[in-house]
Amino acid sequence: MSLNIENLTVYYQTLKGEVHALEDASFSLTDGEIMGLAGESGCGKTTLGTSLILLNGRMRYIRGTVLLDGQELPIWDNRGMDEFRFKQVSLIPQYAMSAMNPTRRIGKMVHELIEARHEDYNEIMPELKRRLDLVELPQEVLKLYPIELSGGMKQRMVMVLSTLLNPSLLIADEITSALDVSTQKAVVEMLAEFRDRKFVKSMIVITHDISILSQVADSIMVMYAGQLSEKAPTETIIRHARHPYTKLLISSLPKVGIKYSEEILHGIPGKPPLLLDPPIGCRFRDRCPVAYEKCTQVPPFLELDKDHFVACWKEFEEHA
Amino acid sequence: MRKVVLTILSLIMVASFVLIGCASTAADTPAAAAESTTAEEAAPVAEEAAMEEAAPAMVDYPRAETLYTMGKQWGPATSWNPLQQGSYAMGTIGLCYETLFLYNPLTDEYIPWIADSGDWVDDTTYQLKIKEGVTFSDGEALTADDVIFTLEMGKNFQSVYYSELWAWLDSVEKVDDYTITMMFTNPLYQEWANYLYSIAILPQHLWEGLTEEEAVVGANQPPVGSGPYMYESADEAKVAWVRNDSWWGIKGLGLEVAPKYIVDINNISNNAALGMVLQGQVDLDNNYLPGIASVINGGYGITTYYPDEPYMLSANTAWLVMNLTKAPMDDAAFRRAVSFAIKVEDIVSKDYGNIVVPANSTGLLPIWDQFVDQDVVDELGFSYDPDEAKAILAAAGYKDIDGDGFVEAPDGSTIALEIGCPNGWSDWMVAIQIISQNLKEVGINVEPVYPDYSALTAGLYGGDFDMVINNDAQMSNTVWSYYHFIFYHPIKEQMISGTGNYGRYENQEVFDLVDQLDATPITDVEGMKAIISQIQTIQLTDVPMIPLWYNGVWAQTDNTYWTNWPSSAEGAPKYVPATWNGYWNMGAVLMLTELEPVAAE
Amino acid sequence: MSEPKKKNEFLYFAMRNGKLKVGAVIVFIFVLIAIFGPKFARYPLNEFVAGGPNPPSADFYMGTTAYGQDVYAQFVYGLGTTFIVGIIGGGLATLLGMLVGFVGGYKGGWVDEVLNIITNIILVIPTFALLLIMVAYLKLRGVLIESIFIGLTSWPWAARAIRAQTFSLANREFVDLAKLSGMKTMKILFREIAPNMMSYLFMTFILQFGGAILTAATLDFIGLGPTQGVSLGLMMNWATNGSALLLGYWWWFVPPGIAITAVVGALYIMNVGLDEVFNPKLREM
Amino acid sequence: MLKLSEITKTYKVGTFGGKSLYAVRKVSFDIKDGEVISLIGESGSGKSTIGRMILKLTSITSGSIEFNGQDISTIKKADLKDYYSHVQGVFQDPFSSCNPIFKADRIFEIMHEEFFPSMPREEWDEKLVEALHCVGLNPEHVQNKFPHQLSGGQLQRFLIARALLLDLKFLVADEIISMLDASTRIDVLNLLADLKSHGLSILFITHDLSLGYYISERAVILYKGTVVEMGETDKIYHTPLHPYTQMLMASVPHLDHKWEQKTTDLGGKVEDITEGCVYFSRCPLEGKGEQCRADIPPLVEVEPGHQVACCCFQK
Repeated sequence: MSLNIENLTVYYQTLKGEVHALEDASFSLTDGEIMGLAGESGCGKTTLGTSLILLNGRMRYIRGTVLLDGQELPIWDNRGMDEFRFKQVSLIPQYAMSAMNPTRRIGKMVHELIEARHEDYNEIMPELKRRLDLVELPQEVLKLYPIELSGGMKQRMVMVLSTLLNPSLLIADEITSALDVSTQKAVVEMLAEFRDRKFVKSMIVITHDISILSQVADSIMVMYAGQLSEKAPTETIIRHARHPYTKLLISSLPKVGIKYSEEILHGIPGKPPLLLDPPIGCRFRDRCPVAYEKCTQVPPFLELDKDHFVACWKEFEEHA
Repeated sequence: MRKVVLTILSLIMVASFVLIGCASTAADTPAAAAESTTAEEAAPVAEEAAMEEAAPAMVDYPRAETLYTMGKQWGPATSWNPLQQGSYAMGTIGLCYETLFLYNPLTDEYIPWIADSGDWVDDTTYQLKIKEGVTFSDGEALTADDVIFTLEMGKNFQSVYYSELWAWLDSVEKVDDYTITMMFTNPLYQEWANYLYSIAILPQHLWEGLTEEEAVVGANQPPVGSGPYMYESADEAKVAWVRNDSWWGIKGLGLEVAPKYIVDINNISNNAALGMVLQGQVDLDNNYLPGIASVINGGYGITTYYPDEPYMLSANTAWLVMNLTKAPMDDAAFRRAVSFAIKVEDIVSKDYGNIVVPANSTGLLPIWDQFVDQDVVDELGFSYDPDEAKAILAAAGYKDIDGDGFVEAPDGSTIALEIGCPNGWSDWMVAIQIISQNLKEVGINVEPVYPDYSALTAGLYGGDFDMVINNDAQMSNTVWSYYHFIFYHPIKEQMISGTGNYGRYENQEVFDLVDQLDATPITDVEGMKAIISQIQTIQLTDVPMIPLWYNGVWAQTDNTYWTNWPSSAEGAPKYVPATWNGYWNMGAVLMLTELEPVAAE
Repeated sequence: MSEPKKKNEFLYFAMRNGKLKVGAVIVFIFVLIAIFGPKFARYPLNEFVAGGPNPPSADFYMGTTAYGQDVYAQFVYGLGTTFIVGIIGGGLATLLGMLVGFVGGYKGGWVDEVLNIITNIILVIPTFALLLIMVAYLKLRGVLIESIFIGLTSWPWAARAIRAQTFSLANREFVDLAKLSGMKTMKILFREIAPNMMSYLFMTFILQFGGAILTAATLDFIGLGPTQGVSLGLMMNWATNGSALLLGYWWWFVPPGIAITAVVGALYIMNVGLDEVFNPKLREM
Repeated sequence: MLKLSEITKTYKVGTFGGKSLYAVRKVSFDIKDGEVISLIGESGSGKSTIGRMILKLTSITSGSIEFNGQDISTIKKADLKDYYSHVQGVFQDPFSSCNPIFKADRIFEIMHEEFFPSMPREEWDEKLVEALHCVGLNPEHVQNKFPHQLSGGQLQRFLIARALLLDLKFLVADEIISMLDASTRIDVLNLLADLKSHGLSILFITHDLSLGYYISERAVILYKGTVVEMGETDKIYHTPLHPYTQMLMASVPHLDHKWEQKTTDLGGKVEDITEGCVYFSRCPLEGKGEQCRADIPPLVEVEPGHQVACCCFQK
């Protein structure tokens, strides 16, 4: 097991109180696994992703353990995490492209980044050049300013950078959402290639776009309102989802080949609950077509079939 | 959001105390905080917290052997050239270069220094004997040649400040290596006596061959003189001198100067100086320190020349200079009315806290008391009397026509005058506020203005001003220098600093009297008095300038490391404790021979 | 739904906003002191009524300066000056900034370019250098001149902010929608853009007001302020020249220091409060 | 109903406006009554500009747009309101479409004031409730709220309801789905389709091909301001002819099957094309030649209802 997470709970501090953004998440990732993490905005997927590398000022670690390659990540300890970041676990944040300092040449930025991690820039240089070649970025890119790069180029640069030290785990947060379809595809394919070349052992790809995940992910985990709903191999999620939310979500996705005139898709009625004071039990309860009394208790995240985890009382019942 | 508010609040608090604590130079307005409404822009003010009180480093000199002084240098020293009278570094003349005589104004004594003696052989011949064994710090002997070389530099170079001497000095002749004879065409005894203790003797072997520009404008760094101290170092913050242990005076005069080092620290502000004095970082401070009276009795170990009011010796007279080329200041009656209207007592007590004393009607410093003709003063002198002032105004035709509470000139024109002093000179700023208030009380409309120093002096020298406070004339050996200041002539389009008569008073009769005084031997006290009496009659009748108060020889002495400072106490040295230019050779250098180090454990 | 009626809405939220209330009350108190304080002054302004420094007493409410001037009189008159500088300086800056920013932001094109260049020029002119030159030429400098000077030099910030705001508003989709509703240009300006700007202008004014006060205090403090009259900054300038801090005459510099801090601080707090009142999104924070 | 003829939009760029940049170049197509046309393109392809030109929010540099036979550039200010009572737009960001300092309902107030000033309050309220129901909103849940108190989906329907208050014939829907969450976006899409079946014509501007496919009869593919291919949706999607369209289609992430070929075209720096085929530099076709570099290929009909602008189909 590359990554093993138990009961990870992270809240957000706001003036009005604590937002229960991530509640008792337990799951694991095998070596070489690309896991897609999907869900609507505000479901906690970004919280989950970033908490594995850096708790920002408003995030508060509540409980849970994170084991990466058998070693516990002290995610509550900002200092302690320093030795893991970038080397063991790396993140491509949302809007990474625009996060580059526009006044620094890319090469200089890379240099500083490497030094900050106490690595030798010159030692790493040949590998850096090899990887630039791999993603078809000219080496001159190091002499350019971020502003001179197109969106796709920047995204590739960020990817090379974040995986340069061969981290065990890479978290990619919404890295395709601002890109055009063609660039999107290239970037996603690159993710798979990085995994294949063992630049990274495993990956968590966060996105709201399940169809992108279907192309690249080995498994997909669906979250709803801070809780894990379902995790299974990609094919299983798309064709044989068991959680009612996953089913509804998948069925609401328009795809080429489906026309309104031929088949009307439906959305999920209702709104996600506010996580400031989340409902007890299954948080999807209010919108769930099959909810019943039992759902006022929090369903555990159980492995119903091999590698297929679901958190739904109804499913447990039927399975039993 | 709450955090932001707190941050802003604390920033503003800091900013405000920075404002209180020091002269911030924050230019940034907090601006219209563009998109963010959090106003982080308040921060720049706080960042400007460049505390000017930061004390200069004082680690290089052994404290017990070093005399720290302060009060002369306003800005880094740039010149060690004794020919640059106004701007040479602290101690250049006195510590490094020496004069033929010293003059102690407290005892009215000429003390032979390089000179052994000097006598008028006849009315036009002065014979000077100089000491044998006088040497420059490079070991070369100082002989008659050096003295002649120095004096003749005034003949050769027009821009040397004593070149005027040669208008009435005919020649200087060497009798032997230690004897010189001066032949005068028209001896001005008073002025000559002044030159005797103010011209520094230069080493011919080093100055010979310099062009006029090199000699007069050059920085002369490092200087080589005959004095008890040698150049040590200088930087942005200080000037340092080191004792010359082979000074000729040890044998020649039997004197030894006590401090091994003298370090003069640049002034930052009077306010900062006070802080340093309170912390004991300065042994002799010659700054005007507001509120010093409360410090002297505050247990800081700080003493002054007098233990009580006025604490300080008087150094010069602060005058109200009026522009006589402008109406109504061209009217002597108006000027006399002004002289009666000003309540100098208020300035002395409220502004200065009694560390200065009111001037007498003649403006002559206390050291010249014997020259005040009391009969003339009794008849023509003035004192605060607003009714008298109003009466004089009324008699001269000044009336309030338009009923605004201020008088109009006899011709009906309104009077609206300004009284100025340099901005930031807080004691004078308060003084002119008081004067303005006094004058308004008698119906004269005068507003205080505080232009920047250079603007004010430009106006003063160019004759573009109404009323200004000025104290350019310092104490000296001769009362003539004071009348020379008041009645300076000939009047020029553009006056320069120190000449005097900025109000452009014209009266040939008194000009002649002043010249006559100049030509009176200094020993002829009665003859001097007779002339001075006539001058004073004219002075008090015409009131070209109004004497206000005597500015002190601001001298705060700290007894922590050095004692036996000059003071009025019995048995204490009687010298003027000032480091200002011109004061070392008025006896202050002798103060150094009297100082006693506080034994270090 | 107990939502208040639309007209009173801002007032409703304003009344409920603690920051705004606290800020306004502080400013109001100082305004009252500035207006009515002089009536209670026992001694004329700047006259040398006492023999020297006196701590606060029944006779001198706030003590006297080292020169024996009544600190209370200086304080209440100085406070008035401070508000005048704030209103004139801040008002002028806001007005100029508004004019330049609004025209530049809405018109765009070369008009904007030219205005932008002017703004940037004013922005980079070193205020202090300019002031030093002015000091050499103007012997008499009053509060009015100082206020105008501050107004004339500090508007670029406002102009930039207002320009950006106007520009972003003019390109907002709700403006498009208003156009699609057939609203006329002027109506869009006044009904759609202006209401969004009003709060902004108001806040800009508040900030410029505070900024002008602070600038004036700074200028006064370092001796570049008015040569006539009295202001809180001048008081502190005099206090510093008189070594009040070292000699322990705290009553001389503490009141003006606190007043400036409190007024400017209160204005900023008000600004934050106003932001919340005008911006519904922030009301719930 | 709406006919675009060779419309072009250029912008002056450079320090002194010496250069012109084409945002839209000679775009022609028409939209019939009750038809939904998808305008598909990547960001910067000029699709929003076309929508804005139809809405008269952006001026047309050259070419013309006719609405029911009338050139809309000739509409006088006084008649503009009449035009807008038939042609309306809904935009990408529903929050930005509401004036933030007012309640969301104000957009209806404006409509009342501008288009139905004489209608009595009661009658108007009825009309409004009807429109809200029509877009699937419960008036009680959405009235008297500030925009941020509503969800994106609610607000977007709100804005559609605003348009429905009028005698609407044509709607420009500019990326109205992209900011909505997966679980609600389909409902808004369904709403549009439903309106279409009541006779409304819609220009559906999107970058998401699956959305375009779901709702429209015809699709227009735009690349760098130029129409590269257009025609019936099925044909465009299943037998794309233009290399750009082919590449797009190959890049669509399908839920049910994986991408077949690896992408080689990563897109380089953006360059300015003033002559020749806009796709020339990225075109992978063997047959591309000097002609493609020199001439702008016109749209040619290769089969009924399917036009493409590519040299390879010029015969």
